[in-house]
Amino acid sequence: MNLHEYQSKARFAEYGIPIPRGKVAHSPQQAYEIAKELSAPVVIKAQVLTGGRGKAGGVKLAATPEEAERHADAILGMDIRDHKVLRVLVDTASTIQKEIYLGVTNDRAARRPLIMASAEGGMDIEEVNRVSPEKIIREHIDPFLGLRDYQIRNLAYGIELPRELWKSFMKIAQALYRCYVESDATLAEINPLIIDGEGQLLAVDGKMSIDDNALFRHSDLAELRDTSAEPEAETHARAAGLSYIKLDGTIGCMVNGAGLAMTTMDMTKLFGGAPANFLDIGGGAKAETVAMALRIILSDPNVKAVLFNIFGGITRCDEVARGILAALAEVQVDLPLVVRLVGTNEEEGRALLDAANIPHMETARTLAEAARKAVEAAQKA
Amino acid sequence: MNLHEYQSKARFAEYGIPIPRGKVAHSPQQAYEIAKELSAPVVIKAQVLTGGRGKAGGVKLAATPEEAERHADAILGMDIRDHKVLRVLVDTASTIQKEIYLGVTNDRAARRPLIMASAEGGMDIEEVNRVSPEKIIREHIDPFLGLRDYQIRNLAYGIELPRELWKSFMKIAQALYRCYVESDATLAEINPLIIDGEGQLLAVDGKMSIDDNALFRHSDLAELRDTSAEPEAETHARAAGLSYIKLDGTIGCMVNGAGLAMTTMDMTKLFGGAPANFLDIGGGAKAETVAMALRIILSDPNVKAVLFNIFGGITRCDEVARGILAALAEVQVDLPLVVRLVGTNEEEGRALLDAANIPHMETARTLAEAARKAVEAAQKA
Amino acid sequence: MAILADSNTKLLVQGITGREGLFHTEQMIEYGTQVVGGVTPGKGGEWVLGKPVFDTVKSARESTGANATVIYVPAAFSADAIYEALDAEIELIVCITEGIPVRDMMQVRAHLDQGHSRLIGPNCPGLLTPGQAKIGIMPGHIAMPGSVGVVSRSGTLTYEVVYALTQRGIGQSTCVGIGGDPINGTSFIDALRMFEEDPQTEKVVLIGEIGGTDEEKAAHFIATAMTKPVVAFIAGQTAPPGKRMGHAGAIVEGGSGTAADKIAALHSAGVKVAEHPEQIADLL
Amino acid sequence: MAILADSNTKLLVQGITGREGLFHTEQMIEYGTQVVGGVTPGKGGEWVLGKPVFDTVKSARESTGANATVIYVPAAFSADAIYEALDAEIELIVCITEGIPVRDMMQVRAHLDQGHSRLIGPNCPGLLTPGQAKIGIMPGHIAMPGSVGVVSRSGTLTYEVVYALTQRGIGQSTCVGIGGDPINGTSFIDALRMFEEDPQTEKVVLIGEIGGTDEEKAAHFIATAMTKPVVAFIAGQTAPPGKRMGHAGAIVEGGSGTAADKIAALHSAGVKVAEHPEQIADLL
Repeated sequence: MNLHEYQSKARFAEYGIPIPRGKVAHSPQQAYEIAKELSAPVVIKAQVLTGGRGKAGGVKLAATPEEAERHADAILGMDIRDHKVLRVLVDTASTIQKEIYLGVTNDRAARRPLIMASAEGGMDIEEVNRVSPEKIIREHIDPFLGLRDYQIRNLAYGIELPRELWKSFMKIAQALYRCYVESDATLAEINPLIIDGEGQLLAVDGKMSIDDNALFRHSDLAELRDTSAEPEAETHARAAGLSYIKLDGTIGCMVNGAGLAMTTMDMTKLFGGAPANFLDIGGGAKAETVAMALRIILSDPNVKAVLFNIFGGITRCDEVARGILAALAEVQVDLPLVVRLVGTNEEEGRALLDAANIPHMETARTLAEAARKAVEAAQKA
Repeated sequence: MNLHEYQSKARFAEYGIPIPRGKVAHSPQQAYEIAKELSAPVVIKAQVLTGGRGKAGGVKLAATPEEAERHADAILGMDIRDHKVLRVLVDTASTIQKEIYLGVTNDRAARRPLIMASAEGGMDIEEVNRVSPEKIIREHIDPFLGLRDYQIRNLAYGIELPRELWKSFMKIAQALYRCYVESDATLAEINPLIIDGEGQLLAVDGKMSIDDNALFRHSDLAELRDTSAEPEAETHARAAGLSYIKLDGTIGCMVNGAGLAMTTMDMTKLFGGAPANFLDIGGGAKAETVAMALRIILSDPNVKAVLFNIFGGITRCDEVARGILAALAEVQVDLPLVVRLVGTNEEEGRALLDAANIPHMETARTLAEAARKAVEAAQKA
Repeated sequence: MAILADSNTKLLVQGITGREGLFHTEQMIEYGTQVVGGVTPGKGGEWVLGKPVFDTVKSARESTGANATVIYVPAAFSADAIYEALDAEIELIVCITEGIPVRDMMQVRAHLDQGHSRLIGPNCPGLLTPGQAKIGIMPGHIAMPGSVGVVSRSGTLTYEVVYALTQRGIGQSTCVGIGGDPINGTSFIDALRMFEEDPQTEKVVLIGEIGGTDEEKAAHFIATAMTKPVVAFIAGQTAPPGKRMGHAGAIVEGGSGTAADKIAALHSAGVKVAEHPEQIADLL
Repeated sequence: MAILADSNTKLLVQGITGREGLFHTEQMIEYGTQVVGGVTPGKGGEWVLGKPVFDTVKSARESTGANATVIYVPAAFSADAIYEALDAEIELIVCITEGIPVRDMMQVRAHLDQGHSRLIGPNCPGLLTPGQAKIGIMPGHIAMPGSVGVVSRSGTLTYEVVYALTQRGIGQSTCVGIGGDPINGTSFIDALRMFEEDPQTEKVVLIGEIGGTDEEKAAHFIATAMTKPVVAFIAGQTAPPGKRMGHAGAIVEGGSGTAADKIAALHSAGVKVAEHPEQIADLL
């Protein structure tokens, strides 16, 4: 789960990291009021859970409240990489002497947290890593020892931070790490951390990602989820305990198990189609779950055919078939359906489905056959 | 540094461990008031930093405020193993169904914390360990993982704690461990942790020792030190940064270095005397430090002779001799002094001392010689 | 022989009285796995499915001589369950639970690396040595004894592959699901090394997916240290970057962890990579 | 040969610009120790006593090729200094600092046990290989090269013994102070093992004191694994129980750690135990 800039920075501030004065506006009028209250030049920043807002015109400087209002009016409602701008952050503008990158993330390969700093702040760190990886100073953090002061000194030394800022850099880095740990974050970054006109460090932009698996112990963070930033169907699926990701294709996929679901998607591509979604309905195939999943798939207007790929393991295929039939009795489906059941009692399961004579439904034996049929059906539709 | 029962229990309570209602009284009248306020039978408990107060009559049950007052009057001013009782704790008396031991300590050999529980609560745990060590259930704690819930279950299982109390036992054990860690304690124990009349766990007695080396990060704990409980000279020595421990003998010892100081004590014994103190004056031998140390040694009326044993290492013996002479010019000493200087330039140092013609002062070459002379001088005095 | 577990494995079930634990214990017993007892704190002394329940892993181990454990406890308590098993020196720990926070797993893994136990999972289907022992949730009857080792990050995709092998008469030595989390106890390399050393195993099927670099490392290991042929399949070629595909670990991040990279690495290690799961049997 | 350090040892000084650090660095250089630089955060780029100062141990190691470090930083920062040296993979870390909280040392020790560096101390005088290298605060001129290894928990008591040996013409291979804290980096056994393996060392002097059971363990080691003769001395026979005798580790607690126990254990291991330090040379 990703947090917005304003949410991340508010959390950083709770840990004592200096951030610019600022507030969120939902309307140009609010932006005017905030700018007036701050009584200084401000920067209006689109709050969207995607990168590239600067290039898209989602960040603008305003010298007066009137200008702030005009810019907010332009930015609010913008569409940035498929994300609609519903809020802007109105922050006091800062004089920038230097931009630094400082971030903590999980290093999966090293199996521990990694803190990174770079004198090349303000750019996407992955881009810096691609172009000049030597400009990123890295310190792996022992999960038991935590971030040690000497590691922060290694960073400060590596990015040639002026001596007089080491002390405040240490405080900021320790605060960022504590924030990362105590939030069960997978990423907590300040980019840029600037040296401002007064020579002080200031976190002018921030980003946090939270481990979804840890939200059970962070009800405060769970509430920060911006469901307006994701497809509605994903919100519904999450509420129903289903794992659903909307894609651009035309073949709706309903699969039990994440690996099999990815494989099913890949197979539609292999046979010339494109998946409309990733959907893992989990263990077995209860009628209720299948029905809910069907509704979610059908809510996507691009879907032209639905491909079921279910492995009957401990739950036998005949039981699975009964579940699917029960679901189809509940949900009206006018699109072509291709059902492939594999595993224990697959013949019996397929026979049950064939016997039910559901309109537009075909069954298949192999995944290849199922994918081919679904692609064909979608192309015809 | 040891905490009193009332201090330990107050700290435990901050961590959520249930303790009896109670207050400290410095006078019988206060004890009366507290008992009245608690309006229940109370127990009057001498607050002294030593064991064995029960056998000494320092713990008494009182059914009425009047009785509480009488008991407090008897207990206050008592002398328990050389500790004068200056305060009593007036606690609500509890019905005791069962007494349990629960404690966390540093296991030096294992180099990690150790949590122990025993169904034989109320007794000295070292006595239980001597008589029936199998009745103590032990779990070593990984300093990085901390105390894990399963370890507490191992304890609960091992002491056959009734199932319905496991949950509150887990809370108490976790609280005790947190208290131990966050206080930099070397011991935090509840003895006994009782099952009371209502079947609830209650910490009726508690004890904590704090790592002196960690007091720099616990100013609140450092303030709890009860200097009234230790010889005045030790308090003065601590303030002066000297390591001093009063003993029962007649030979005052002034030594640089802890190991050498112990050896010097041992030598007086080997030659038939007894050390009056342990005193480590630290590196070198500055006049100021020697003078302060002399005053502390002389404050003990048992001292009949003073033995100096100084190793001149990086600080040369001649410099040390000058320091001692300067100190002797400041502090009036009527007792016999034996000075042994060893190490670099020892001849020069000894010559300086000999030339100074200090009354009652002898010098010695070897430690054996010095110890023998000091013992003889003390016996003559 | 096989790897990790066989008919001599004495298994404990942590969380045996829970819904999942109870259901799968029944399945494991039915399969013939030597389940010697279970652990549910507070329920020590009870019996379920004819097996004794203990309050602690330590007491269970002392009473039963168990050398393996399978964990079906909620995510919030799983790290503790793993530590308890480690502390009791259980040699094989299989954690089925999905949804353990990654911070917990970073600590578990750092601690694990100091000891001598093997952890499989978490967020995995467990393992199956056909005809001998089933530890976890794999459907037992889809497999048959044989000489192909199967290792996978997935659940049902593994079943699909195993079932297809069985349908074609190709038996398996052991099928291991190492789990779909970004940080787990056993890597592809660990499993490959065991298969390489196992006399029963002649060939290996590796089923990977997007996310991380475990497949790339496995490719290097295969090229440098394996003599037995490996056939691979990688799921998630059509997965968009930055999205978690069901498994916490199945995500392309910062351009790293793509199926294309993994397939390329495997190809250059001389591994045959199937275009779809049904090809695997042909490539073996 | 000797142990731990010799004329090839390249030493860093952590806390080189502090009062203690500076004073003892001068002494070490004067003794001939190969001091290659120092570390004081925030003072990188300066020079003291003709040696470069660095901001971090990592950069110091990279620039100087140091393989040893000696720590003179305040107790509150010592654990961090040790971790920094460990992380920079400095092979020998000597920590002089007294007063480090025992909780910090429990963590340091647990972490240390996972790596490959050796820690001497804390709360120790360091070590001295006569004529070659002096790391720490031991007075250098009281020692002379020879074949007796000295290991001790004490400071001045060690000097006293070493000086007495030198006066008698008995030289030393290496003198090591392992420190007076209850938890330290190197035990008696560790030092004895090194002396046993060192060709230059022919006999060993062990100077123990009350508290803990390190001497008892050493006695067992001597009886079972040492061929070279050991002479011991134990300080603190007259120390009262429950009181810390200057050193944080010198305390008889719960009846454990008495001088009598230690002497008995050493005796039964066949070790000659001196009644007083001046006897040691006679017993060698």
